[in-house]
This record gives sequence, structure tokens and C-alpha cells, in this order.
Amino acid sequence: MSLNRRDFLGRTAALTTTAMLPTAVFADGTIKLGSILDASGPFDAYGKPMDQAMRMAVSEINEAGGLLGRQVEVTAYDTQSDMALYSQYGQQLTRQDKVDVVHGGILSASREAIRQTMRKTKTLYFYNVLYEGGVCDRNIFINGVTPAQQVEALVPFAMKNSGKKVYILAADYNYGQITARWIQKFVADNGGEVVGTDFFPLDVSDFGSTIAKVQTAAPDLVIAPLVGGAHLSFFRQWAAAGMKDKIALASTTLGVGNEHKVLTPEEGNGIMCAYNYSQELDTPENAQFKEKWAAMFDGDQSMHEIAVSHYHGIKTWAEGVRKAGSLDRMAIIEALETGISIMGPGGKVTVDPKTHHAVLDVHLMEMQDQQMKVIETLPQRQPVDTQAVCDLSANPNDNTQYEIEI
Amino acid sequence: MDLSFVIAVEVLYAVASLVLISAGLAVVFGMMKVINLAHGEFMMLGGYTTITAVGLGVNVFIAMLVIAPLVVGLIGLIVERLVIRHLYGRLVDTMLATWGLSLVFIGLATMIFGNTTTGISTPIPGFAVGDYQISGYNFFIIVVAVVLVIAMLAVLRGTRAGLIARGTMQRADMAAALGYSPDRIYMATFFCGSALSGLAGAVLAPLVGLVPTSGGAYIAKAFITVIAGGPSLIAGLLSSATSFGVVNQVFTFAISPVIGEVALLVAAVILLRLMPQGITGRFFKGKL
Amino acid sequence: MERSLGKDITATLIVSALLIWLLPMMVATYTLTVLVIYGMLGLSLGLIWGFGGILCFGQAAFFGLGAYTYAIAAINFGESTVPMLLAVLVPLIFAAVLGALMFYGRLTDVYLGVITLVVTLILFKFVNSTAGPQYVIGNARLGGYNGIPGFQTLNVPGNPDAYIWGDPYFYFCAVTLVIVFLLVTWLLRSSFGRVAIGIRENETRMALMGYDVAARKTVLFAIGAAIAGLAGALFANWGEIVTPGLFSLGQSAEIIIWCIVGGLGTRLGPILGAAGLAYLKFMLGQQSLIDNTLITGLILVLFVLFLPKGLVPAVAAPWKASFGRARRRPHARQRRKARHG
Amino acid sequence: MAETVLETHGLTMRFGGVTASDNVNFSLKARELRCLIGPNGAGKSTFFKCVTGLLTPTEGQVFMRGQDVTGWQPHQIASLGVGIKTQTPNVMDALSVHENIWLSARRFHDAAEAKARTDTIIDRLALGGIARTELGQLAHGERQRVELGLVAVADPWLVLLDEPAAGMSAQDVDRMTEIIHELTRSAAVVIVEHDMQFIRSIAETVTVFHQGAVLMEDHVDHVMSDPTVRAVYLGKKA
Repeated sequence: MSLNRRDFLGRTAALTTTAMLPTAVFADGTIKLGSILDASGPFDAYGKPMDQAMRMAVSEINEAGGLLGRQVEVTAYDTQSDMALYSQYGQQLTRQDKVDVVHGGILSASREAIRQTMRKTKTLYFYNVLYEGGVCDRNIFINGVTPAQQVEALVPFAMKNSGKKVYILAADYNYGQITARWIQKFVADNGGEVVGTDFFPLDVSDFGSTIAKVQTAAPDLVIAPLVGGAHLSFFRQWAAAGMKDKIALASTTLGVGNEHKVLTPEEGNGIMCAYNYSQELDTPENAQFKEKWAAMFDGDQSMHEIAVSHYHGIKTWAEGVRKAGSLDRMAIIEALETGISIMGPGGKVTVDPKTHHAVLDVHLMEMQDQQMKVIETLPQRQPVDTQAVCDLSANPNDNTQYEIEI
Repeated sequence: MDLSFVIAVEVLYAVASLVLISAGLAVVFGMMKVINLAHGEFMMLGGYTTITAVGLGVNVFIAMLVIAPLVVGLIGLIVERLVIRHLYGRLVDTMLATWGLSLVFIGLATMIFGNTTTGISTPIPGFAVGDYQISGYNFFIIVVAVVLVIAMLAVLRGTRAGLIARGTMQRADMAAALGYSPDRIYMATFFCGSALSGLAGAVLAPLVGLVPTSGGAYIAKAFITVIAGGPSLIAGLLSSATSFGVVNQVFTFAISPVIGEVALLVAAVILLRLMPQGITGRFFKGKL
Repeated sequence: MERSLGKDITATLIVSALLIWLLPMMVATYTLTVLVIYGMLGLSLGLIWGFGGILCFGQAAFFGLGAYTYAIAAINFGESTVPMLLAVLVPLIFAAVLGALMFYGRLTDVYLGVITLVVTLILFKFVNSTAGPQYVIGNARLGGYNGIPGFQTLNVPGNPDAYIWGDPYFYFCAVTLVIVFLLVTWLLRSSFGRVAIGIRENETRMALMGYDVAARKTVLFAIGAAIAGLAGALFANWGEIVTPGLFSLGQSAEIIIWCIVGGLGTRLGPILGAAGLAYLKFMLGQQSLIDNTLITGLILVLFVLFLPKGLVPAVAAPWKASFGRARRRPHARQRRKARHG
Repeated sequence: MAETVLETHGLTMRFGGVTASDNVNFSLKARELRCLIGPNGAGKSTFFKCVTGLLTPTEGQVFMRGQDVTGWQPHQIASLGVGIKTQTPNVMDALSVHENIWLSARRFHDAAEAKARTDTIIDRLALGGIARTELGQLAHGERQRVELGLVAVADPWLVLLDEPAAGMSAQDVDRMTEIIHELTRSAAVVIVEHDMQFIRSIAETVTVFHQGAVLMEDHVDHVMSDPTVRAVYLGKKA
């Protein structure tokens, strides 16, 4: 043995004493909000603005006198885009920090990594991201746009501007697979035809042969639920091949992480999409929101779709607490289930009691000079996809993510 | 007919980009028997250098072909002086140290440039072949790769530095015995290798969305290509890039990009199992 | 290796009993649990690399394979005992086949590294692209990038409703690690272990003595994979979700860094390296001053440059030196080099 | 008539266009001591590697005690009871002398027996003083001696040594000669060497290699005085 026992004991003692967990100690009477986001690593383009949105929402709440007369205190963990850390910090937030609510999770995988922990430990959980739909669990509230809200609006809009033959290029994971199926359904519903569907793992960045393949199918429209930095190169390569003026392009994800600001106008112009939020939304709420954001973060303007969803989520939770008049989890859930609404930068957001998803405005947009120009607003769309399978008022103990049969 | 032309261009492009991706690593490995696992990050830095330079108003081709290689070459030089030179002859240790460096570069790039995807657009427009549109930039990549290979051949064959380099590749101690300081040779080699990595990263930058972790996508491919190529620098690079590029594209076209990538990897396993010393360990022995 | 086996076992048992008793008072058990699991994963590579000289760039492949095997089997069987056994057996068999392929092909160092790296990449890419509904094993959807959540976690054998989780799960993992550690100790003291060390030191010489080097490396490689697989199954139980990230190169890289920092050629080094660095990573997640990747990278570079043998041997060296057994391998190296030249 | 322990038929090894070993027919009787000599590049080492399984010959066969072992792996050949020492010292540097020799003994005996045999060999080779020292710390001569020790401890009936005396002091060489003589009591020994002094002191029959082929095979005195052999050596030296 290469280590003697005394050395070992000595070292271990040193290790453990210096490495005592910095247990969060808060003043009595604060309300603890747990945040769990990828603020570093490959997903931080999503996570950093979400973190900012969370801090802004909390400071607004506190400036307005807090909730129930108490200040809201944030306990935030950076999961570094590592799914294993979600399990770790999820446990830490619920068991050690004993927070009153958890807001966070970005990718669906990260949500599924902590959702059961939240449920087991009876910690109220908000997931505020555009996603594939279908989660049915009374402990969770979801503020993001689902495919029925988004795709159902986007597909006819995009087909009207191009034609009936559609080619789908989707990210190869849960979100992309399910969204692709929704696109197929809505294309068929609108009398169109899907001439091809290809899936790409998140690390694929070379689309040269795909672009050639798409051309052999000669579609009128390409819909691309592609995700992440590697997939961004598709839009560049598409433009570089001179395809932009030949075949129209729509996406369910481009712009969520402010990608349209990275693409040049030549690459981005004319790409169609549909979201709950655009920085170009011309409403007093949005103007005020952008102004406050700039004031709080030194002129920064990095707010995007899911940062705003996150902001909505925290405001919704705060509204629920006010209405419940207590921090009791069930009381808040029941208060939220009355179908309360808030007004945010993305418009009016209402809790759907049956699914715990959100009823919200969807805006049809087109990219123009690195902006997302709003063409049309479809007000107060229901999450009909999830509503078709999930009814929490009838089955309050449901705990599934349904894959909706199309 | 048009389609087969398009496919042929795509295959050529795949081979060319593998050559570009691997050249820097191959030079350093061939000359110094050092595997530089920070190679991918050197490419990433090349990309960022280009984007920064273009942002400052420099012509994009000058940024890609001159500034990026120089800047990354200098970074390589610093790395060689600070870290690599202490580890010569310790293959595994160098791999680990450069791996650590790659993480350091990712961290630094994140702190400086942030983790948001950035990029520049391709400076060459696409054009039509029959009914098909193809990217003009693909041709540019192919041309750069061809010029690069010819330049490497010319340097190795025709110059005194090339002669010393070839000597070093054969017997590292010979060059020393002939009075050339191996220290100098290694410094120069690492500079050239890093510059090549920077060039590759810069030239490929307009095609991809650049993030600090972009390097990871390159290093595995480059590593596999170089090792499968075997001891001969240029013959190895060309033969393995060709094999993998063709396999990759054929499967990508026939089935899907994932299968294309997997086919490339499976080909690598089979190749190394059959020829443990790489392709040029068995064929083209003693060639450059 | 000078002390008797009995003394070694006693020491291990006393120290680990103390640690299992004391540590939960200082660090929360769910954190400790994952540190213990990472320790086991570190040990698995420490065994084959530190004592067998096999540098595997894909130890994460076996970790992931164990975790996925467990998750898939647990969904199909609805209990945890058979899945645990499968999670050890599947990586064992996979590694045995892969090892035989490599070692009988006389692949060494870099080439071995490339193959293990490539195999990990293939597994990663495959699992990562299984999001479609056609990828099903029994009742288990592979789930692609999102992984597999919601499987049966560890239960008392024979009673699928009696879950072992929370604190008891920590004690279960800790005791498992102690058992694995003792098995490794025994293995290294056996003739098999000594021959393995001989092979690490000089493969040709061992072959010239008549040892079937390829067979022995294959067996050792498979044992390492089995331990990694066990760690994977424990990790799956801890996280209650398995994702393709388990197969990633980043994960493999971390395992290698643990071994380097902790110390190769020791049994404790990789365990302490793993637990220490994983803990550091958790701590770093709570600050945003310096980028975490940067710190990990710096640690690796500094260790390779200044403490290439790792912490444990460095701490143990002064003690050893006073007994006149300090290694002076660099000298030997220079001498050999001089002769070759 | 003693048994033939090692025999090659038409052994040929080509590397690309170079024929390093050319149609070598060789035979060795039990307990015979044979030296293989020849200038650099004469094909001695290639022949040695083909016989020990480190290389697989392009053509021809190798027989050991009548068994065809062509293309066998080194460990299979060693398992027959063949002791092999390669040109460069091939030992486990981080292990002690005792551990090195024990590992060799353990191949053919159980742990206890291996320990006993190791102790005996260590005594016989006068390595007792350094038995617990790691090989990496030993001088070149000592390392060579240990390597012979781990060959001897396995009780081989055929021993193949590639340049055992290279780089050793005169005193070390004397000791080496003694050990080799002791080995020949139970084993046939083949020594590849170009140190003439050493060969004169130890050899009876010598096989001379030149350009991959056997030039001549005779008693050491005849070989040394043979004009062709001298020409070959001098030609090389010039």
C-alpha cells in the first residue's frame, strides 16, 4: 500500500473541514426561491438571460414590498449544462436549502431529471420554457409555448407564404421528434405534403449534403426545428449555397436564444417563426420591460423568448402566492388553478387549470435585419395538445409525460 | 448528372475539410510525436480571431489567411515554451497537459467572448449547377486544402528547413547530431502546427456557429484521421482523409448524417484493427 | 505491498467505518453518495491504467453502459436485483470482446486510446440518436438525448416496494465501495495482480516469460469495465435518470483527470481524486466569478507539470523515502536513453 | 546422438524489398552452445526475432523439439520452456529484483514454489544484496544479470540471448560467462553477439551470418582465422 494510514486520516480530516458545505443561512421570514439554470456551458445562451430575468422579476417583487409582507430570497445554482448536476442541485435545493419554490430547467432532459425529486419532496416547481408538450403533473406549472400553440399557427402562415410541399429538418431528440410529428400533422391538415423529414443530433454542424438532398426533393418550404449552436450553421450554409431565395424557411426554435442577432441580415431575412415574445413587440409592457432590463444590467438587451417565459413564470407564481395568502404548497396550487392571469412583456398569460400549462398570445413573425418583425398576433391560444391528454382536475395524481398520438 | 456532380463536390469538400482539420495535428504529431489535444481549441481560437478581426474592419480573407494563423501560431509558441517543452518524450503526459490546456482555452474564450454562438457569413456566394444550388465556399475550402498540401510538399521537399524536418521525422536525434538545436526545431514545428490549426479554424468559421466549445467537434475527427494515417505526414493525411471523407459522405447521402458519422468511426476502428500502425505504417512506407 | 493482507483489510475497514460514520455529519448524504460513486468510477480506471498500464479514453462508455443496462432492465423487470447484476455483466462482456479485439491486435498506447475514444463516440452518437419511437427495448424507450427517466430504483431484493433511498442508499453505496476496494486489494496482491503490474512495466518481457499478455490485459480490462458498470448502475439509481451525457468524452476526460490528480498506481488516489474534484465542481457551481472549465483545465495542466504522479504518492513519498524505497525512475530513464542513443 | 532442440528450414524474412534473412537452415542440439556472429545488418537479429516469435517469417519454418512453431506468439514459444533475452535490457524497472525474478518463476510454478526458486536463483547469481532494489536504480551490468536470472529461474531447455555482453565491464562479462556455462548444463544456448573477445572466451561452434544468409558454420578458431570472415568484418569496418 502506497499510503500510510496516518497520512490518509490527516488528509481526509483536512479535506472535510475545509470543504464544509456553505449552508445557505437566511434571515428569518424570507421566502426562498430556488433557481436551477445552465448559466455556463453550451446552453448558457439560453440560461444567462433566464437568470437575469429571474433576478429582475424577484427584485420587482421585492421593490413592491415582497410577498405576504416578506422579501423573496434567491438560491441559485449553475448546472453548467451538465445533466448530472441537475439531480445534484435538485436534491440540494429541496432537502438542504428547503426552498419554497423552484424555477428552472431548460432542456426537457433537465426538467425530467428534477421533476420527480420536486414531486417526492413536495416542492412546487415551475418550468418556463418552450417545449414539446405533454407533461401532466399537478406539482409543476409550465409557462412555455407548446407545439399546438406555436406550430398550429406557424405552419399555415408559412405555407401561405410559400407552397404546399414541406421538408422538415429537426433536431434529433425528444423535442425535435415530437415537434416534427406535429408539423407533419398540421401540414396535412392544411392540405400540404411532407416530402421529407431528417433528424440531426445536436452536434451535427455540416449540412452540405443535406442541402443537396433537400434540393432533390424540391420542396416549397423547409421547416427547421433545429437547436443549439451547431445547428445554427445550417442557416449559414443554406444562405451560402444561395438557397435562401429559392426555398422558403421557417423555424420553431430560431430566435429563442437570440440567434437572429448572430445571423447576418442576408442569412436571416425572411425566416418565419412564431413565438410568445419578440423584442420588437410594440406594447407598453414590453417597452417598460426592456427599459428596466437595460437599467438593471448595464444596457444589456439579451432578453429572449424563454427569458420572458421565465419572467412570466415567476410573476405567475407571485400572483399565486398573493392570492393564496400563504406559502403552503397546496394552497398556492389551488390558487393558481383558479385560472389567474398576469400581464407580461409577451402579453396576457393565464394558467390553464386542467393542464397547468399556460394560455397565451402567439405572434407570427418574420426575421428582418436581425429583428423579429411581428406580422400578426393570435391572442390567447390554448395548449390544446396537452389538454387532449391531460386533465389534472379529473386525475390530480397523474404523473406522466404523454406523447401525444397524432 | 447534376446530382452526381453535386455529390462529388460534397465528397471532395468532406475530404478537404478533414485534411484542413487534421493538418496542424499531423504536423505536430509527425515531427514531435506529440498529440496536441488542444488542437480543436486552437481552431476555435482561429475562428474567434477571424471574427474579431472582421469586426474591426479587416478584410475577411486577410483575417482568415494571415491574421488567424499568425495569432494562433503565437499562442502555440507560448504554449510550447510554457508547457509542452517540459514534457517531450512523455506522450501520455503531453496528451493530458494539452487536454488541460484545451479546457483552459474553453474557459478563457467563455470569459472573453461569452457562450453565445457567433459567426460571420460566407464571403463567397453560391451558384447553380443545373437545377442545383451549391455553395461556392465549398470550392474555396477545397482550393485551400489543395494549396496547403502542395505547399507542405514543397516545403518538405525543396527547402533546407524541410530537409531538417524530414530528418527529424526519421530520427529525432539525428538532427541534433547534425548540429541543429532540437529545441529550435520543436519550437518552429509547434508554431507551424498551431498556425495551421488557426488557419483551419478560421477558414471553417463562416460555415459554423462558433462557441467556445466548438473545438470539441474537431479534435476527435482530427485525432482519428492523424492516427489512422500513420507515420507518413502527407501520404498518411491524404489517404486517411480520403477514406474517411468518402465513407462519411456516402453514408450521409444514402442514409443520414448520424449514420455517416458512425460509419466514419466504425471505419476507423476496422482500419486500426487491421493496420495497427496506421495506413502508412503498412503502405507508402517511407513516403512523406 | 509490504504489509500483510490481514493488516491491510483491518486498516481499510477501520478507516472506512470511521469515514462512513463521520462524513455524513459534515456533508449531506446525497452529495456524499455521488462522491462515493465517482470514487468507484475513478477506481475502475485507476485499476486498469495504474496497475495494468491500459490508458482507456473511454471508461465512460462502461459507466454509461452500466447505467443504461440498469435503467432498461429495471423498467422491464420492475425490480432492481437482476438489473444490478446485468449492469455489471453487460459492460464486462462488452469490454471483454472489445479488449480481445484490441489486445490481440497488439494495439498499444495512442492507438488503444483512439479505439477506446472512438467506441465511446459511437455509443454516444448511437444512444443520442434514439429519440424516435422505434428505439425500444422491451418496455423501455431509449429516449435519445433526453435519456430514460422514471425507472424502478434500488429495492430490497425480493421486495420491489421496499425502496433503498436517501441515507440508507448512501450507506449501501459506501459499503459497496469498501467491498470493491477490498476485492481490488486482494486482486492486486494475487499473482494475477502482480503479473498485471509486470505487464504494465514491460509487456515484451512478460510475453518472453511465457505470459499471454493479450489474455491477461483483456481480463483486467473487463474487470475494470465491470466496476465502472457497477458505478454506472449506482449512479442511475442516484440520479433517477440516465442520459447520453454519461457516455460523453467529457465524462471520460474527467475520469482520467481524477486518476492523474489523485495518483496513478495507487488504489486510494483515483478514489480521492474523483471525490475531491467532483466536490470541487459542485462548489464551483455555486459561484460565477471564474469559469469552471478554466479551473478544471488549470488543475490538470499544473498536475501534469508539477505533480505528475498525483497527490497520494506525493504525500506518501517522504514517508517512503525515509525507508530508502523512493523511486528514482527518471535516472533509470536517462540511463536507458543514453544507451539507446 | 543428442536431440535436436531448434531447427529452421529455409527461414526467410523480407521487409519490403529488403531480404533481411535469406533461406537460413539452422539446427541446434540439446545442451549445445552456439554463437551467431556477423557484421551489423547481417541478419542475426532478424533471425533471432523470427525464432522467438517477435517476427513472423515470410517463408520457411521453425521447429522446436520437433514441433512446428512458425508464426507462434513469443509467449507461446516461451511457454514451451524457452528462455529469451532481447538485445536491449528488457526488465520491469519499477519492480524489485526479487519481484522480477518471481514473476518469471510464477509462470511455471505456484506462488510458494516460485518464491523458493527465486531465492535460490538470487543466491546463485549473488544478487542477495540488491534483491529488494528496484531495477530502475541498478547499473547496466546488474540489470543484465537480473535478466539472465529471470531467464534461468524458469528452467529452460533452450536459451536465446541477443548480445548479452553489450556495454558491460570486463568483470561483468566474466560473471556473465560463468552464468552461461552453468545454463548449458541443462539447456541449449544460442548467443547473438559481435564482441569477438567474449565469443572467443565462451564459444565452441560459431555460425557466421552475412547479408541475411549463413556464410559458414564451424569451430570458433577456424572461423576466426577464415579469410572470408575477416574480409566480411574488415570490409564492413572500412
